[in-house]
Amino acid sequence: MTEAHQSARDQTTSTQTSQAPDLSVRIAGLVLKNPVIAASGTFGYGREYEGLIDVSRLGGICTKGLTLYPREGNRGRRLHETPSGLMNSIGLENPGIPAFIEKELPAMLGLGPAVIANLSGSTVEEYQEGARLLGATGIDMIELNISCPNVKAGGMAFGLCPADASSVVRAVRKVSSKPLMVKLSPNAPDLAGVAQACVDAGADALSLVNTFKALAFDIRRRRPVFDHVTAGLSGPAIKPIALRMVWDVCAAVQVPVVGMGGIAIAEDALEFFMAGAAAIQVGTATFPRPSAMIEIIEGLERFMKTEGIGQLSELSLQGKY
Amino acid sequence: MTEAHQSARDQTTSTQTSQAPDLSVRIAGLVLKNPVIAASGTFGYGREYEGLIDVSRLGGICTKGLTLYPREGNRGRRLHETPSGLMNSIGLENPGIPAFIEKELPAMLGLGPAVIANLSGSTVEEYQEGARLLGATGIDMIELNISCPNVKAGGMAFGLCPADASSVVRAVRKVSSKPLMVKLSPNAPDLAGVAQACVDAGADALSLVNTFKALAFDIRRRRPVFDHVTAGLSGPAIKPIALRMVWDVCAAVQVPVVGMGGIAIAEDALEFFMAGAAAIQVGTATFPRPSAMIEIIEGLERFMKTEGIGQLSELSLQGKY
Amino acid sequence: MAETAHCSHDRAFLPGTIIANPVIYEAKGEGAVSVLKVSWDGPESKPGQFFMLRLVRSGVLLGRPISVLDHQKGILSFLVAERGAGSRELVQGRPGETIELAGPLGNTWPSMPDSTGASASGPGSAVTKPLALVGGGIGIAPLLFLSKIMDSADFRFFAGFRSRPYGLESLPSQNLTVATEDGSAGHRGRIPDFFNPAEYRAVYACGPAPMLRRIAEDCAKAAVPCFISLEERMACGVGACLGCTVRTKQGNRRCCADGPIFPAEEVLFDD
Amino acid sequence: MAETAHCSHDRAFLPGTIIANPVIYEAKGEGAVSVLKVSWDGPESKPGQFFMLRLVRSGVLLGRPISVLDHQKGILSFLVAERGAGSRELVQGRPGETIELAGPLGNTWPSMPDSTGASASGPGSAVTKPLALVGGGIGIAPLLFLSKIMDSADFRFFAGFRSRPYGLESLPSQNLTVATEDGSAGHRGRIPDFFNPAEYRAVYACGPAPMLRRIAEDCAKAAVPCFISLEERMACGVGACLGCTVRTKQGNRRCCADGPIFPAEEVLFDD
Ligand SMILES: Cc1cc2nc3c(=O)[nH]c(=O)nc-3n(C[C@H](O)[C@H](O)[C@H](O)COP(=O)(O)OP(=O)(O)OC[C@H]3O[C@@H](n4cnc5c(N)ncnc54)[C@H](O)[C@@H]3O)c2cc1C
Ligand SMILES: Cc1cc2nc3c(=O)[nH]c(=O)nc-3n(C[C@H](O)[C@H](O)[C@H](O)COP(=O)(O)OP(=O)(O)OC[C@H]3O[C@@H](n4cnc5c(N)ncnc54)[C@H](O)[C@@H]3O)c2cc1C
Ligand SMILES: Cc1cc2nc3c(=O)[nH]c(=O)nc-3n(C[C@H](O)[C@H](O)[C@H](O)COP(=O)(O)O)c2cc1C
Ligand SMILES: Cc1cc2nc3c(=O)[nH]c(=O)nc-3n(C[C@H](O)[C@H](O)[C@H](O)COP(=O)(O)O)c2cc1C
Ligand code: FES
Ligand code: FES
Repeated sequence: MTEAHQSARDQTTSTQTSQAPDLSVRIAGLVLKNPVIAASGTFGYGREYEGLIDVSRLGGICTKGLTLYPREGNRGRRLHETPSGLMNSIGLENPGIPAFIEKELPAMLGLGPAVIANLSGSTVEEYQEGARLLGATGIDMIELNISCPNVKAGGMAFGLCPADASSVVRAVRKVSSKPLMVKLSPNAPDLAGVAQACVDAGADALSLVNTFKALAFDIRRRRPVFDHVTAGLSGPAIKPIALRMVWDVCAAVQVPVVGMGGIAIAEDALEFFMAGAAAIQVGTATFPRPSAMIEIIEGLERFMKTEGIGQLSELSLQGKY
Repeated sequence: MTEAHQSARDQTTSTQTSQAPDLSVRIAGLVLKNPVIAASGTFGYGREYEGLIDVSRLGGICTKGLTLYPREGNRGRRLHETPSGLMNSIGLENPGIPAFIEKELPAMLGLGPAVIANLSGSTVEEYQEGARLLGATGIDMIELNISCPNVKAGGMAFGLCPADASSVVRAVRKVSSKPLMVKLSPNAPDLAGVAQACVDAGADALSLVNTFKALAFDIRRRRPVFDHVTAGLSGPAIKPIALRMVWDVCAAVQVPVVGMGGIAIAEDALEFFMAGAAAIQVGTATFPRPSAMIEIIEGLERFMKTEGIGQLSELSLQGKY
Repeated sequence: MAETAHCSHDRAFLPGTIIANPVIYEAKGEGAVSVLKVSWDGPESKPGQFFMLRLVRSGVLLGRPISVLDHQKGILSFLVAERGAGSRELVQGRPGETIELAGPLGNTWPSMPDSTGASASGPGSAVTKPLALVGGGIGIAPLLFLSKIMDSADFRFFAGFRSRPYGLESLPSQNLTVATEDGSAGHRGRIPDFFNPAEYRAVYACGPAPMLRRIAEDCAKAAVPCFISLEERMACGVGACLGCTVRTKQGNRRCCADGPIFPAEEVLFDD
Repeated sequence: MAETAHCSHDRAFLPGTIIANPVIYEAKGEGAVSVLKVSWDGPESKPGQFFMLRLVRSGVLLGRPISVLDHQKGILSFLVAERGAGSRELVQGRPGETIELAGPLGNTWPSMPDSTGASASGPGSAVTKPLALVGGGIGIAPLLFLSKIMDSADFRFFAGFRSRPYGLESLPSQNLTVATEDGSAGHRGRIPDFFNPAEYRAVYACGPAPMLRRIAEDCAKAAVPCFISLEERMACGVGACLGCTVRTKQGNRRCCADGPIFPAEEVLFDD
């Protein structure tokens, strides 16, 4: 754990002054200095946005999805903009966990925000081995990605039914004592069931949503835009549905839930806290406005001050409707 | 059937000239002069947009959702705009089928476009009695709404699982010989299963998607925007997901599928034809641009001309990916 | 009781061009207010009617309902106050830009009985009394349009603002009473405090809901006919979506198509 | 082989104000082209670099990557061609509007060996040969910026257009060769037809993919170093999303962060 985290942890015990509201949150034993986390796949390995924003101010950073073995990712078009949305088909391009640990992690640990390793795999064994390697490093948390819609084997497949989700979470839990957050797919027919299964299998926290399975055609070329036909939809377009799903999952489980999906401004983040989220992630919104997360942190602070809120958790409306 | 439909029917048998492409489509025995239909709940009873556009040019018009007994609809806020999307919680406000038949239908039948009655109910019996009454009128088709997310009893409940969907479709089929289209919910965990169940129970066609279950909070008042907490999301935001669902359902069933969800311009409509849709509906896009459907008809015509397409069905990519 | 006037379907959806859009009011913590002028080829408007407005280059989905401030020789004017993203865009629209307009929509202020008229004469009302036009903030717009086509002897205009007044230049000063909450101009306080309905043969009002409610109550007590222009969120603006419900004693009404002007006595105010 | 130059992380995300945006080209069936000038307080740019641009009042989600045409004394210039909704907005941005810019991003044209330089001297290359700057359509922009900081004796500029040329005013005419597909100016045909790589010590090119491919092939045959600036769809522009992959002989590269300028010989062109 870096010093920045340590000092964030200390802060939570200090009494809240009216000057600076206390934005710190505790998730699965890990204290974040604020609840704003860069979403996996949208913030590289933490340094790509240096120079454009003060990265050290973020609560946490999720790495690009990591797999045990290096992956080239998908061929063909990888991005397609839709109204207030972005479709992507990256296909988990990454250098593999050993190379990540060697080349990216050391610098990432020095940035300040909590480091959350987003872990994917094609088989339970691959997930397990990845978790074992990551468990021996200084990362703060594992985010188990069972919800990537853009790879053929694994990924989302594990997140679609409670039994599969359970098996991979249980296997990873066995080999890792790192705080374990499981990232859910909005494409699961029984989302609450998957959520509960993950918790029962040992997840310390849940995060959602990953991208929605979506489709686009290129009408000039008369073929799908993406080589894999479907791709994942993110961005402000999905926010109202993502928020509903976070609300449903918060109602279903007792562990902290990290909400995401289309959050672009502080007001969006506040809606997720009202839905019961313990923290939030921001992905797509960083692309057009690299400062989005910083402005969200500042906006949350301002809101807490004006409304006299001591902890963001006070905002939750769970149980009231 | 009105004269306009009759002449549209005649047109389909005429040979296609390079001057005016043939946009007519046949769905469940009904021929529409073009495949652009006003979506239920967004075009009133057909006359509300008179003066703003030439309503007679549309292929068809779906009525606001009708129930046997009059309904007041929901209290509180009914509309909420989101990025490229619209949430609504109207709650099926309507005068009841007898009043519709007496006061709205006669004028509606004179407009020109095919008249499609969107039918809802709380019980199988209510659906059945509604279908019986509508069956005795001049309407061209029944669109069975088993997917409205905004009413407590009935509506979406029937559309969420294959068995329930089957029972209501079978009951309505029994009492009505009108062409029967069933409107599916994107919130169904097993969409293809529901689709197949509807077809097995006698549906002549399917339409989708209805609105997505979504949530919004009013952060000033610290409560949900809508009295019913959740509401239905429509508009361009949902298009990429709706298109994927239409693609999936077209692959699963053999009956014509009418696609909708966020269609705003001719290019959007073309994507749905590429997904395999036989016709399309336009809802939310009419609000900001009443001329949207007219421009879509003209855009489809232009595209067919430039690309030398005889029938829109040639665009379907079903079976190729 | 006078009926609100329903107009024919002489309306259109057409693009227009912004010819001017000066900001006439700006204050800390409040949105700006501009006078948006658009050259537009559609049919004439009547006072009380509104348009659905949307810039072609827009970041919002829906048009926004805005009352007509004036409509002469193909030039439509609006008074636009910045509230959220949609109205902010309208305030920021620049000369030369294309804007799409659907309208004119909705009903108009009821036909105004002159001194010989009968429709406003209820028990105790004197037919020679003038009309009271009561606007709160941006709510002055549809009343200003009405005032422009009326004989100035036949109405008095009451305008209330939070702070500095705006948009009142067209009014003869002898017809005008101004109140501001901070006392920065005219009377300090709220319009209902400076206004006795009994002195008027009818009251037409537009503004924030609490103001309308208070005026409706005062008019009811004084048995003076009162018509209020209501605001609801709108999607279609033409009666098709049933999103803009106003609850009345006669059941649900659509603000856009059955209103926006309603007899105050029929409206059921929320909670 | 010269390496493309990677620059420090001296960059910023800051709003700027449009100070001018005249349309300089318009033709039926093609989009308009404008010269967008923005006053901006961020760090200096180098030729070849680009910015992610987005108007604050925008109907699209993402910024659009646009090459720097010039950057002097706090004024950034861009040459913007209308293709789809995003670039159309940029062409339509009006003076006074706020625009947000992230940049400068990406690498720059490789350091240019002058007549005594060694890095471009391969087998058979004469060190006194000038550089060839080859632009197709809007692709001239990053090369124009480069030409402005070069000695005019040291380069020749080749510019190809579908029809009427635009944007070439800053170039000395003796340095310039123009070709148009319809013959409306300069040579009739495509640039690669009027251009012999062997006469140059290196070729820098930007434009449509088929043109770049052809030039890359011609340069390879002539064993002349060739650098091309590539376009891919971008979301982040900074290397974070992996959406802008360029396939190279060394594996995947990110167009935005590892490029946009690549040694032509390393690029694997698609199908
Ligand atoms: C018939 C009619 C005529 C109108 N005439 C004018 C006019 O002449 N000039 C003018 O400036 N405005 C007028 N309005 C109000 C204007 O339509 C709203 O201010 C605008 O739609 C707000 O949209 P927004 O995106 O800016 O705000 P939003 O982001 O939607 O909301 C911002 C704030 O405004 C409030 N608000 C939003 N919409 C409404 C609404 N419809 N009614 C009440 N409060 C709302 C919200 O509660 C919130 O506090 C009129 C409204 C109606 C229904
Ligand atoms: C590094 C870089 C520098 C660039 N410099 C300039 C410049 O100086 N001036 C300029 O006008 N444009 C430049 N472009 C291209 C510009 O970014 C695209 O034209 C723009 O993003 C298109 O967006 P749109 O919304 O207008 O079009 P879309 O609606 O996205 O697409 C419209 C059409 O443009 C094509 N298109 C869209 N994006 C790209 C792309 N990135 N590459 C190739 N084709 C595309 C599509 O295939 C389609 O035919 C540059 C691109 C890159 C990557
Ligand atoms: C380009 C891109 C790449 C992504 N890659 C990953 C990934 O590798 N692992 C993962 O769990 N989620 C990935 N995601 C999903 C995001 O982390 C996030 O769940 C999703 O985008 C919704 O949030 P947003 O709307 O704020 O972007 C990716 C999203 C985008 C847009
Ligand atoms: C205001 C509103 C009211 C609606 N009412 C109904 C309805 O009564 N019955 C129904 O089947 N669908 C109803 N819908 C759903 C639409 O018909 C359509 O399925 C949905 O909006 C998706 O299409 P769109 O994105 O083009 O609007 C309604 C939609 C809206 C926006
Ligand atoms: S806004 Fe649609 S009915 Fe009034
Ligand atoms: S655009 Fe994101 S990596 Fe290049």
